[in-house]
Amino acid sequence: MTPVSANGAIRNGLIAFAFLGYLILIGIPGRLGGSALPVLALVAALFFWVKLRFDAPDTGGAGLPGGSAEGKPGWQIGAPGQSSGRGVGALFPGRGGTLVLRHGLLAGVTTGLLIAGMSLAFASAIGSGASIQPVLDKIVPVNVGALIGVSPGQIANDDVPLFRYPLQVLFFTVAGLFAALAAVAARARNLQTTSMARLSAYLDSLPFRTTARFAGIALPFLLLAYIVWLGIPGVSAFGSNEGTVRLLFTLIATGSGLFAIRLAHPGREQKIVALLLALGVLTMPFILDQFQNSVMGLVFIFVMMGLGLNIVVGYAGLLDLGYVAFFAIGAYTYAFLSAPFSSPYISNLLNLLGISPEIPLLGYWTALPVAMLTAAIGGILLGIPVLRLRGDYLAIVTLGFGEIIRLFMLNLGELTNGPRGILEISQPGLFGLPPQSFSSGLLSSQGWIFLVALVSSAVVAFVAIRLNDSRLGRAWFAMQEDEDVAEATGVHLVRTKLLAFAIGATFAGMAGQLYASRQINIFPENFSLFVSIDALALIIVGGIGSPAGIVLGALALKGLPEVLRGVDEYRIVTFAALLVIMMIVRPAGILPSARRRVQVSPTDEQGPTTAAEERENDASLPAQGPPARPEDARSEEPA
Amino acid sequence: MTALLSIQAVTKVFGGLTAVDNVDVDIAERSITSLIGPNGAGKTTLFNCLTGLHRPEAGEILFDGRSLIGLRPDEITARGVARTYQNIRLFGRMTALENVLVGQHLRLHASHWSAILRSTRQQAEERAARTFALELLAFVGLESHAEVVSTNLPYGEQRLLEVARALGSRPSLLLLDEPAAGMNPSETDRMMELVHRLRDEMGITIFLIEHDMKVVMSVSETVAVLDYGEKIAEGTPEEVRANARVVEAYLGPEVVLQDTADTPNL
Amino acid sequence: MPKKLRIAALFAVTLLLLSACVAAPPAAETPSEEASMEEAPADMSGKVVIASGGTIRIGGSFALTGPIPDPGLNIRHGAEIAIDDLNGAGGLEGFMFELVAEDGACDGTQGTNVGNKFAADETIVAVTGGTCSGETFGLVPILQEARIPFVSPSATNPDITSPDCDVCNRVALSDALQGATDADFVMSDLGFTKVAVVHDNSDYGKGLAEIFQSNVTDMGGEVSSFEGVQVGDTDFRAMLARVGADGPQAVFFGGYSTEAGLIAQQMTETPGLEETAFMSVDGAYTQQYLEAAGDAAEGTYVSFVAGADSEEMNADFDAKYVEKYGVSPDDLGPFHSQSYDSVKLIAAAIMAVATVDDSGNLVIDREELISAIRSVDAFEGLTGTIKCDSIGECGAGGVQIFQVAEGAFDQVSGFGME
Amino acid sequence: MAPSRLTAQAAGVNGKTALRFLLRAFGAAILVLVIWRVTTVGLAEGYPASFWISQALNGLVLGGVYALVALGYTLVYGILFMINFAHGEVMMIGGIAGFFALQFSQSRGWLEGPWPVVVVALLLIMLFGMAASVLIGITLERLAYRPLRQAPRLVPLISAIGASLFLQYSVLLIFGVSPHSYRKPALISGGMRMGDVFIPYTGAIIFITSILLMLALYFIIQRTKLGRAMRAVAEDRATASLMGVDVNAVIVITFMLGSALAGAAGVMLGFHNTVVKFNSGFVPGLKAFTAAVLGGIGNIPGAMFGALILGLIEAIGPSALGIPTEYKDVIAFTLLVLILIFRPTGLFGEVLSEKKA
Repeated sequence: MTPVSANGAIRNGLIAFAFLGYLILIGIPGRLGGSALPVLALVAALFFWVKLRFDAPDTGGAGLPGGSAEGKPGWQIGAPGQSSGRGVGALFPGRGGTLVLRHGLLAGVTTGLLIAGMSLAFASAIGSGASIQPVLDKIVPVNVGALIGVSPGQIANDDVPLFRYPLQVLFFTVAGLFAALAAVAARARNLQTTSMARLSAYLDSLPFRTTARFAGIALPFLLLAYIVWLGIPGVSAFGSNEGTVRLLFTLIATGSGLFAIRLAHPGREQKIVALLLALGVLTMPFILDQFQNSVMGLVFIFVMMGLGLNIVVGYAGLLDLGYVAFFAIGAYTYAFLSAPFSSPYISNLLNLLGISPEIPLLGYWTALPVAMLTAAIGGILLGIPVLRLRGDYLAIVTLGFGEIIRLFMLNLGELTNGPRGILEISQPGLFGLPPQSFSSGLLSSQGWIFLVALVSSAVVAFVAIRLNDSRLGRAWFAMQEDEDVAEATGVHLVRTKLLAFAIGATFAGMAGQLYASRQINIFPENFSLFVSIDALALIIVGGIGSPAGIVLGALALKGLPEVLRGVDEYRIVTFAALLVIMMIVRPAGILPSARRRVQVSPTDEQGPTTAAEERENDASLPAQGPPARPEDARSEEPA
Repeated sequence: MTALLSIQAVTKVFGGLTAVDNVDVDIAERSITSLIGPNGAGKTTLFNCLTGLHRPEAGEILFDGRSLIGLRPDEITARGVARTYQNIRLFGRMTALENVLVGQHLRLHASHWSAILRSTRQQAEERAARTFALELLAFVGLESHAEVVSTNLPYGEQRLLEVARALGSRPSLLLLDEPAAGMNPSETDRMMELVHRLRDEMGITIFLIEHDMKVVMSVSETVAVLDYGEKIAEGTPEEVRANARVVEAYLGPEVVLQDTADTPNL
Repeated sequence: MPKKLRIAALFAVTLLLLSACVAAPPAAETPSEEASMEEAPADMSGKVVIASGGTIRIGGSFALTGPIPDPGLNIRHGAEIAIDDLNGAGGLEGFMFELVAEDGACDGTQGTNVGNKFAADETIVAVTGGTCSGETFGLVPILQEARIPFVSPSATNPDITSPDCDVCNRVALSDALQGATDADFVMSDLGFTKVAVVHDNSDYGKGLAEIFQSNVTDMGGEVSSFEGVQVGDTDFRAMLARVGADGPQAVFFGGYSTEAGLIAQQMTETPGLEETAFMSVDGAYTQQYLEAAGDAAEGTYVSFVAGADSEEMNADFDAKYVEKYGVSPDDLGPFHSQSYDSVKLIAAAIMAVATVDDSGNLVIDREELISAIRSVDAFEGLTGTIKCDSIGECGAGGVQIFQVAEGAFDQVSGFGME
Repeated sequence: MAPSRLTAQAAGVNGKTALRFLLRAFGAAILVLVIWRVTTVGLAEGYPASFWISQALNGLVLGGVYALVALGYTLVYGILFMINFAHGEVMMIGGIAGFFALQFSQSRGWLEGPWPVVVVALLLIMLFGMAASVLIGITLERLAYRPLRQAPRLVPLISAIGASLFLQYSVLLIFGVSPHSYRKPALISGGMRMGDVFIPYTGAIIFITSILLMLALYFIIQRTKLGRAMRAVAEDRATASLMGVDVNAVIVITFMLGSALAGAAGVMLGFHNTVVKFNSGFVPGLKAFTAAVLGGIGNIPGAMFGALILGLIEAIGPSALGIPTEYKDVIAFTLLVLILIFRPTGLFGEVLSEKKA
């Protein structure tokens, strides 16, 4: 059944309706107010258009994981390397144009009728005073009202002008037609598909490819310039949204910078671009305002987290879901050392040591080693009992560890002030200068935090990369590939694993300390399971094992939600949906590391990560090759 | 001359089943010894006992006169025992070169701090390691594939790479588990030649498990035969082949004939 | 693979839709934003200067997500209606008021973020909120540094206001008062001497529980057990069995509606607690509590901090609310009237200090505004006559004790009875 | 020298065994501490026997619910080796659907009728909840997991986490944040009292039903053709398909079974604790997963017993140790760590995990 067939069209109409229905249920129209109907129609149009482009009889797109491996890294944003061009080609045989138009019309009408029918049903129900659901009652009048284009009050009093319903049908019909026209036009312009991989191929074929490359390199600098310009008083974009818009551009600039570096020719050119970008980023704390700085600070705190977790999960292959524990340890350690609140335990301890408890006890930099050390110890303490665990057993135990730490923070009231948290944690100074001397004038307090975050994460990245290049990194990777062989090749498993945990924890501790001083107040809820999940998600979305990818992941997962703050209630749904899509279209992450790309090649069934864990869990069992291979049937195990 | 490795009355039991039953084998320095026996005879289990993957219930394993019993695999490797695997177990996502570098793990000593700071000493060590790795790859004939990801290597070359990785730890005793399994004749010849060169050029003692009689008879100076975990014979290939018990327990008449046909130059 | 692309496309579209929402928030339509920005070097002179045609922007931190979004939304609505009324009355010298709503999510982290956002925007004159105490704790240090005064409609933790925070104000009444009143009620009116105290480990609930506990012990009563639960728990049987083993005469719970209701209900299934009295706090003074507790609600006590509501003002407010949002205010939660009042209070203070300079700009001095809020006198709000004291406690009214009878709250003691 | 068992043991102190010894010592220390705590503090509180009995019953009910959800985890894990992180949400959806079904049947007055009518109505409500869960379950599999069969295992995990958040917050946006309160029909409200022990009817129903459902599942897996197919796929997907097993169908059916159980759990939990809301699946889901791992993930009896043990510990633990109930989760997770120290593959772990876990 080709999508241009009649029931194909109706099917698309139904799918569109289902999706719009979801949007209506979650209250989007109410949120949009007057513009609800046009926007929904636009959504429908986009949907139909996408269907007409990609929903071809044979979209033989290579298995997506494979697809992500090909193409030039510089262009691999978003959509996968789809070979759907063929499909589109096969879409319009002969008088295809009219067929497509008919398809669009039909689909549009279907959706329109359904939507109109639904709103009519709802409206009349509410009008007649029927209670739809105690719950739905709250949102329905506002939503349906917006959808029909009348005030909630009008619906309640059941005075809705009837012509509104045909109007809805009209809107969606137009949407369908418009989509069809667009598809035909695109076909006429013979532009195959919008997927980035295609685009890169297209650009490759052009003579001015180098110009495109330079454009790619120039982009972040242009954006930086724009950000600076936005900073000038009086300049503004989109009215009062200026702050958000500027933040968005800051995020994009930072992200596209990483691509620019990849686009540059290796060698001197690359060095220069990287240097300039580094300078550009270093100026940001000075030009951004309090809010943008605070967000960027958070982003780079999570970059540190990501880099640390990446050592445990990405390099050593130990799935850790309790990573937040070390973050919390770092944060609370610093809080104890620098906040007015002092728990009896600690003050007793101080009296014991004969230290006079003045506040802050230690400055940021003197406290840093303490926080790092405490976190590292925590890492080792967690590491020892889980040394023999693999895969998901490890995952759940670490998760439990994280929860235990949080519950202690919450319930050990005397030690941690319980749910009321620890307030007024002091900010980093420098060379004995008090923090205030930075939080004034050209560098706002949050800007200072951002600067510290930048530098610290740079250091962390440096250490992580160097270690990964050393024999320790090779040992980690070997361990991830095949524990027993690694050991038989001379890798000391216990030491190597504990090192991974300890180093990862140390980085998390640094991040936690900076987080505490950024937040000024910390509460146990700040250290819920979701922090671990965020950290894990950002390294996987970014591209596990690749530091650049981790930065991108942090920008996307911690930065974008702040941009979406205007639509807060939809933030998480969007985030979650994008997470799933991301995993489907680009399992290797935005900027995968070379090894990762090998891993996700469709050839290996469950992927090496499993291969290591698949083998025996019980150390007492004799070790043999992966069970997936038939040869092993012949292995000399007494079955 | 004294035995480099002496296995004394080693016994390994899984549940009720005795996989290795009171086996004694002595392996002389710079010798090539084969361990043969039908499937399930306990050959690989014996290897696993040697490399510390299993812990024998009883018996003693002396290497250079010191006991290996109870040592961790990495400690045993440090003593100078390296092995390959029956079903190839390379680090799949690593390049050939990286595999061999991991093989050298024990021979590298730069601290992690120096790795972070890229101290000259650590740099020098890494460079030396690379050159040695390339030499080893050249030795097994993979110099051209140094940067190839190991899963993408053809089967035979993966076996060669396993040998190179094992050599990375500079062993004095090398355990080869069916090195020629699944190889075509030309690859097999290449492997046999490699085994000889290992002994002659590197002076490494070889202890190998093999099913292919052609290989066994041509490379080994001593042959030990396991059957149901027991050693039923030991001696030169000729003696073993002559041994009636071996013949009926393991080879079977027609194999003998075929073998004599294949190997006239014995 | 068309499937994957289809999903991908669908959600790409969602995202697009959302960014559409971002690009056009209500705030965005305000005219001549530039003008106000150009001449608003507030951080230099400590003044907010609004060019003619500009708007007086009041920040709002509401718990729109997190544990209690419904009350949060309710509070936001209250503030928006207050803004409508102000502008309906012609604003101030022709300058209109504008609410800049942010999501404080009822936790300190978001509170900190929102605080930073307001501190960054020098056109923000004052802030109403935050909704929850934790969220407000996040706001305090930042607004204090940025010299932006705030009035919280619903943050009741005693530590919110303090002598050394001059920008901190609230129209809600401190928990200290409520906890004491409850303790007094349980001990004197009900005549119990042995009570069990349970809290939900939120800064709000635990705070109240501790205040109650200390008051009871001060009055010579015995607290047989002090147990905590988590917000979101639904099975309290194990905890209650333990509480019941000590045989208290009453169980006091500091926390929100749902947990309160469930505890009240599961008490009837717990040996030793079937007949024990149950008392909870204003967090439970909601329809939700009655629903969650079911029949077990009958006879239980709930305290609430109420104002001397003037009937006609409230009726008027409710009418506007229903017209604008199609919901009755009480369906979502308490505190909408406090929210309304906090905005009106801020506006009153602004009107007191704002001056129009010769170039037609509205000038508001931050320091003057901060002190003006404290000096607002006898301001008539929905919750009664509002007057701030020296540390920013502006709440009107007092604590009322209700007992549930025939599925409705029925006042048995406290403010407004005599 | 005479080779003997002695020499073998004599050289016994090496890294691995030393580590194992360390762990054992660590575990033993905690056990001793626990026993000491229990004897000196817990029992010293002098609770009556009836108290312990009713706590144990609470624990069993809790365990029954955990078990139903844990089975979903274990089934999916056994076949796909992936943690279906969204399984708790599948349960929650069942609860929500059950709530609306309940409201409907109340509006029809079915629950005031004679007891057979009520029983039928209740069964229908439960079936409705299960159906909703099954629907969500298979949709999940189709959209979020199937495209990732080939991917490395972290990828489906993240996708599952995304799905979990998506379901939670969609429900929040659609049905609001405030919990929906089940109204127990008279027939199952209240409970039976034996001396000082009180057993709520809903609790008894949960325990019995979950046992029955588990037996049914066990029968399906062990005795039917379908069960054989499932076990085959669990052992080796490729070979199974070579043997003519329709792997996709088996996987879908697995999700259906798991989701149905979760849905049942959701509805029954709704009746027992009388509220459901958008996130009321998350914590039970986490606990159920813990239980599955406790029993050895991928192993069905393991999941059942792991869940019951977890439930009991959560209910009895705090009182027995004489510490506040806030710490029940701490106790649960500590127990998990302890058990995994001694049995790295869980209580019943060998069966599947020896090969695959």
